[in-house]
Amino acid sequence: MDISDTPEEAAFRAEARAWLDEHATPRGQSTEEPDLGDHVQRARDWQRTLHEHGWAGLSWPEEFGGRGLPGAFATVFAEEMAGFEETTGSLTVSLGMVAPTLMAHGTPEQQEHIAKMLRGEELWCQLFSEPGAGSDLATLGTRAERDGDVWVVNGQKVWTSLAQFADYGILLARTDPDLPKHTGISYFIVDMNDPGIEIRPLVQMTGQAHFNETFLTDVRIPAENMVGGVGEGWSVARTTLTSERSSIAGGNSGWSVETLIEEARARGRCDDPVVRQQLAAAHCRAEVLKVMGYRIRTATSQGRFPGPEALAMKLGYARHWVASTETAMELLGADATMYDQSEPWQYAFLNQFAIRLGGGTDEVQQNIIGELGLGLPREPSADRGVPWKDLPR
Amino acid sequence: MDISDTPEEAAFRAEARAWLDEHATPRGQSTEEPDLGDHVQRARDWQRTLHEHGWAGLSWPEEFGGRGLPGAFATVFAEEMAGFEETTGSLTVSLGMVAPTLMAHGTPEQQEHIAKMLRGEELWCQLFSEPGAGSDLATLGTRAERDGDVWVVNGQKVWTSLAQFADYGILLARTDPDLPKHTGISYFIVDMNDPGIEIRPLVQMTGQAHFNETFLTDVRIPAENMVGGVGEGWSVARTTLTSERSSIAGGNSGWSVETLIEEARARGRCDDPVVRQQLAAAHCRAEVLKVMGYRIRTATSQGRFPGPEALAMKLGYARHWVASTETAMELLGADATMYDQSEPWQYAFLNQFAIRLGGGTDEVQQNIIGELGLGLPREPSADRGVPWKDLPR
Amino acid sequence: MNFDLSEEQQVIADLAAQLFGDLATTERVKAAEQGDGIDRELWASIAEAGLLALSLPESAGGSGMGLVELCLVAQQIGRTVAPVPFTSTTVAAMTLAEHGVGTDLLPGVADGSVILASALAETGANDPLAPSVIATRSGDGAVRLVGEKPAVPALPLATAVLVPAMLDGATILALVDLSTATAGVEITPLKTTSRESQGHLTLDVDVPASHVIDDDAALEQLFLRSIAALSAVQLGVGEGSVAMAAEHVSNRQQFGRPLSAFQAVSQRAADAYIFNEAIRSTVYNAAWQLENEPGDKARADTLAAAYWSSEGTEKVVLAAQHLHGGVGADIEYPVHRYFQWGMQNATALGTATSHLVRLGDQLATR
Amino acid sequence: MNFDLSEEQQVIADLAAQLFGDLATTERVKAAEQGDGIDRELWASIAEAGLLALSLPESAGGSGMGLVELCLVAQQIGRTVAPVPFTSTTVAAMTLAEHGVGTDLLPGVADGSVILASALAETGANDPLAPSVIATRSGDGAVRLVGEKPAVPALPLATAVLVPAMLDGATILALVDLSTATAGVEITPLKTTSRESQGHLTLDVDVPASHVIDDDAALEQLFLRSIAALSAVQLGVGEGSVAMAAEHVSNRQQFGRPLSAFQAVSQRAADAYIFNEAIRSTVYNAAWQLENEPGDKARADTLAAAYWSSEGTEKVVLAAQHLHGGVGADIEYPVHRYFQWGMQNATALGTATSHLVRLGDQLATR
Repeated sequence: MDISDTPEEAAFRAEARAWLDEHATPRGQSTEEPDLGDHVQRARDWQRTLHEHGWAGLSWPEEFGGRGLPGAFATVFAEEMAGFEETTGSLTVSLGMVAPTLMAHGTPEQQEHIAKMLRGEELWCQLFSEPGAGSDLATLGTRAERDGDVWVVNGQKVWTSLAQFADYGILLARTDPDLPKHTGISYFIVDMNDPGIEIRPLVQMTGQAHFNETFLTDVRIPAENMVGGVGEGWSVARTTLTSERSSIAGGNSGWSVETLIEEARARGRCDDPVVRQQLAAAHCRAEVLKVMGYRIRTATSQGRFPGPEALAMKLGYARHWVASTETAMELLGADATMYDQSEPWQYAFLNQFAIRLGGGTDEVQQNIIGELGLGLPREPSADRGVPWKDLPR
Repeated sequence: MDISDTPEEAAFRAEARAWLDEHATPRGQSTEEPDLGDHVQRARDWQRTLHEHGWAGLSWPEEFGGRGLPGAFATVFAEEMAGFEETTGSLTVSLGMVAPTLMAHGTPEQQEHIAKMLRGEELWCQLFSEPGAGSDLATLGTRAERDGDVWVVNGQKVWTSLAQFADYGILLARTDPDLPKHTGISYFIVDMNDPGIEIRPLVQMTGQAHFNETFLTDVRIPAENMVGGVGEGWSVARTTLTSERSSIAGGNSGWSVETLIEEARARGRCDDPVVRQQLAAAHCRAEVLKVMGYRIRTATSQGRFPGPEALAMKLGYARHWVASTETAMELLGADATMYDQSEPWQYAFLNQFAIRLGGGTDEVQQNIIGELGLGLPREPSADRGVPWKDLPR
Repeated sequence: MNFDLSEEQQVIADLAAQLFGDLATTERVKAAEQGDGIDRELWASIAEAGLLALSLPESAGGSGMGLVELCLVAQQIGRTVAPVPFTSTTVAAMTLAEHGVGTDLLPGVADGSVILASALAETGANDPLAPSVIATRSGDGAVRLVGEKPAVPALPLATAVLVPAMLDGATILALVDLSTATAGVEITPLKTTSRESQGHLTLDVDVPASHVIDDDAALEQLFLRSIAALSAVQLGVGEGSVAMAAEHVSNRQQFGRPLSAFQAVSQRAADAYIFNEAIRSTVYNAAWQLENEPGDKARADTLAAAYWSSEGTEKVVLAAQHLHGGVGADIEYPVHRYFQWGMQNATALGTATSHLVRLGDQLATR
Repeated sequence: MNFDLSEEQQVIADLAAQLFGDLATTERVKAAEQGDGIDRELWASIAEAGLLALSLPESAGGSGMGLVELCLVAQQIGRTVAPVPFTSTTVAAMTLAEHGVGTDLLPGVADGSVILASALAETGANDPLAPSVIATRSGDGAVRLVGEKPAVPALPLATAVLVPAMLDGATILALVDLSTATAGVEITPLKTTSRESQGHLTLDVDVPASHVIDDDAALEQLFLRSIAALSAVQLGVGEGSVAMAAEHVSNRQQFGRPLSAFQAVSQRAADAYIFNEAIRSTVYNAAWQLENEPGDKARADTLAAAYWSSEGTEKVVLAAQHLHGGVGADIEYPVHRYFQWGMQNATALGTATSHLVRLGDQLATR
């Protein structure tokens, strides 16, 4: 057990830091632009810069344009990045979910997208959830029917992050309604410029339209754009969803316990013992996430899959987010209720639902943890083996 | 809406207070005797004294030896009693559960017990739970078989409060295993001196043996000791269980927020803002219970059954108990871990499980509240309509 | 002792429920949000129904009722998230009537032509009982007010605002006229989370003796009544959000059964229900105590109500929003308003923590 | 960076797990509870296995390892609620070795013949860093100690006790010999919730210069190591109680299915699991930091571990006990020991709140 950097990690950290000092903006020195389109464009630009200077895809295999470094190096770079304003958050679906899925399950042609994501050229979205299929994603009803060399897709997706900016989407659709719900699903790559796709932005409490409804009408997808085989969509999707959970917990939140303490200090609240206690609690929560990160990083470096404890990360992150932004509201006093999309704490507070719901609700996470962490038997499932078309709805 | 006493209530309160000042011991002036037997005896003695002076069964009908006063008067007396050491807590099963059940469902002969309970002459226990039937009480398997004029009972009960001191018990036993679980149960009065009854005290963390295991071997119960008809035991038991929940929440806890504040003051902790915050939180919890009491008292006085909000009382009381005794542990500092059955806070802390489990677990209460308070559909039940003998076990 | 509403009170509660239920529709609430934060048509209807005059003395054309009745209306406002400055106006009016200051405004309160504000929130730790505005005597009982007040509800709509200030080491309330543009009074409209109309007030102005309530106890009374009324709004907010959540989880099917058939869902909803009942109990107890037996106990009871309506309603609206899952994320779906109102009110006149600290100070030192 | 145990550390963890798993049976734990709170046979086995010498320097016959290895053993003690004064003895021994005081005792620590205690708890708010025992110089570097110490673990069993005291405005640690009856040293055995051996210490005694650690930093170091080791015990306590609860709820049937198939049960168990992982992470991080990079960060990290192992383990053992329902109420069933240990350790060297307050002071003033 050794928590410090290896000499190689330390050298890499110094190199990363020096490059960031030269190319990135220290936190707190820029004011966040409320316009979502600008935010997305800046993420693409930053990703291109990272790529140009050899900082993109650090732990990705070289065959996909990565640098093939151990996972620890990617973590070191992320730790150093946390002190700067720039973020590739808008590319999370592309880099954190689609790329790993295509690496594992894609055809060589499909994998050609990966290099473009790495350069910030392609932005992807995820067309999984439907109005009737949220936590119970496998009941999804969007239909894909074979017509010669193409699949014709009809249906409605929802909570599609950044669909209005996306070049491509990953899509789950039902290719056989006669099979039980998990087995009749296939996984597609869809061109978001297809004329059959209509996007309706959904405005959230933050005032931004991060999410969208996506309507698919006779969208024609070439057969070679299926990822995995017919009916293998659910198992391909598991790769995507596992990646999603770790992406959310590893994300750049735009706030930290340090900024919370700074806020308290700036408002003269640091002498209040009750406030100090809340700041300390926030620190303790962040500490757990940091060390859990060490554990996951260690497992990955040693070529192991992280244990079930890693599942707690996303949940812990969501709870930390909720509790810490509540503390911020406490500190803001009468200012807590002022909001016009530019105040970072109010934005973070109002954005908590995106954190709690993305990648599966807290409750779904707890169920999985109970099963995998403690070996508890599953809840009885009412619909096992029932053909999808016969499910009650 | 008028929260103050009516003139009649105020006069009654003054009379009660004057009598108590003369006959009872103000709180904090006696040290609690750890011996459970002594405690039980003192409860019987105090009940006899209450009865002799006309303070017993205040709101009970006169036909059962009560004074037939509105429920509000019983509440007024309980409020005044709270300032004194004496308690009839050991008679809760007798007075709070058995008596109301016999009033509602008993034969005239069975109802003759009521007057004896009122005089503290009879102490009753409740033989409901079994090792295999806790939250799912209706699966109980203690058998009662008819043999001419008597029922012969065999089985095992558990968590029987004060069985070792009881004169009589109320017993649920299965009279027909071929019926579904709720419908094959009957309700009996059993003489605890029957030679077929063996009692094994269970020691709890408090060091006391409040609970017992009770083994019934060929216990012979005369047929006239059945309460309600054959197979009507579950509906009779509902009266008992409803009474149990309100008894627990209405109980005399041996501590209060005032004594908690006193403890903080005595230990010089009242200047600590963090401690003050915890004391205030305890006060706020107690305030809810007090006003909920007003609401229930109002409903009862107006001849209504209290609404589903009353179900929250027992749960709120249990949560208040847990949180406030935790605060006490905080205040006690290094003394928190010292325990030899005589320290009241440690006792109350260790006794929390009795509060949380008695009358149904917190979770069972929440389920009922969801159904009755919010009209949420019930969880699907796997065993509806299945004969008891065919249930998995 | 009788905790039930009287017949007269029940009539008011029913009237308010019907009026707001009928008129404060989602469409009209949305229109007010996009406008100046008030539904003037609804405001006129409330006035017409006599609800604005409920708690005014009969001498001022009111019905002579009190804080309990005011809370019955406030609760229905929360339940329908109705955009009207009811609590702001009526609580301030009670103070004016009681102290015989600005009584010429009261008929206007009753008929809806006058909106009143109280500038209770403070910058920093937001302690309304420690006002930062400084008053100095300017002769003949008149005072000069200098300072700022953040987040004053209804300020941009108001005819006059009650401003707490420090005068010679004690607190006063000064009634500042806003009906005509006055040099030294600056109002900046604010954008709020809940879209409630609020303004920032900057003062450097003289107030005549006739408009000064020079009574150190008046501020605390105004504060306690204001948090009681706000807590009643919170009760309605909690009720409305739980009703919506209960309906959603009873109807939405996942894994072959309604969401409510999962204990993780039903038990969270049950806890929200329990919080609402705690708030209901403490709010009406507080309103009754403040009205009928003012003093230390009423103060403590009101702080307890404020604690529950901050802490509890926050938990309730969070639960209701969470139980809606993705459905609630879209602001076309109305549940988010309960969340925004609940959270805003939970910090407006102090947070759950600050109410606890204040109450703790009282308990520990008595 | 590698958070995995080294091969050597893994051997120690496995050895400890096997040793305590085999020997700390419920029967023997019960026997120790009814005796003087120590299982001497187990203690001898630990010594024989070399676990008491792990963290002693090689010069004192030890293995020269550190706090991480000590915590690996402490965790297994918690997991089996084994009645042995391991953390008390080994943490004090590290301090003695480091400061070259009482080094004649160290061979006895290694072979199990010497038990050590540290008198960290204080009366009142229980702040171990503000000792109430007063030391005065009595010539030649010797000091006279006057005062009392409550709740000293292992005191009735100990050969010597480290006593923090105030000397001229700074803190010292004085090693008080208990091997022979000494006038001015009074030990009153205490009854504790967990049946751990503890004593109350009353002092009015001279301590020679050779037994005084006159270094103001020594107390905080002893405190931080003690709470790290205690947190490792708590980790084991949490693990043991959750394992027992998971087994119980997976097996016990109610309403026709195992309890664990109810979300109210499974989600509470899942939360307990999450707490344990939080504690595991922070405890081993703290132990490593204290050992390898002592300073402000290590201090904050250790307070965070102490917070989680108080707050978290308290919640874990409450959940485990609660999930056992009535079955756990009978002390013949072993789960209650986890509850009693978990609760006792959660307050022994400060509560979750006091750790937070201490950490908050550090964060707010740095």
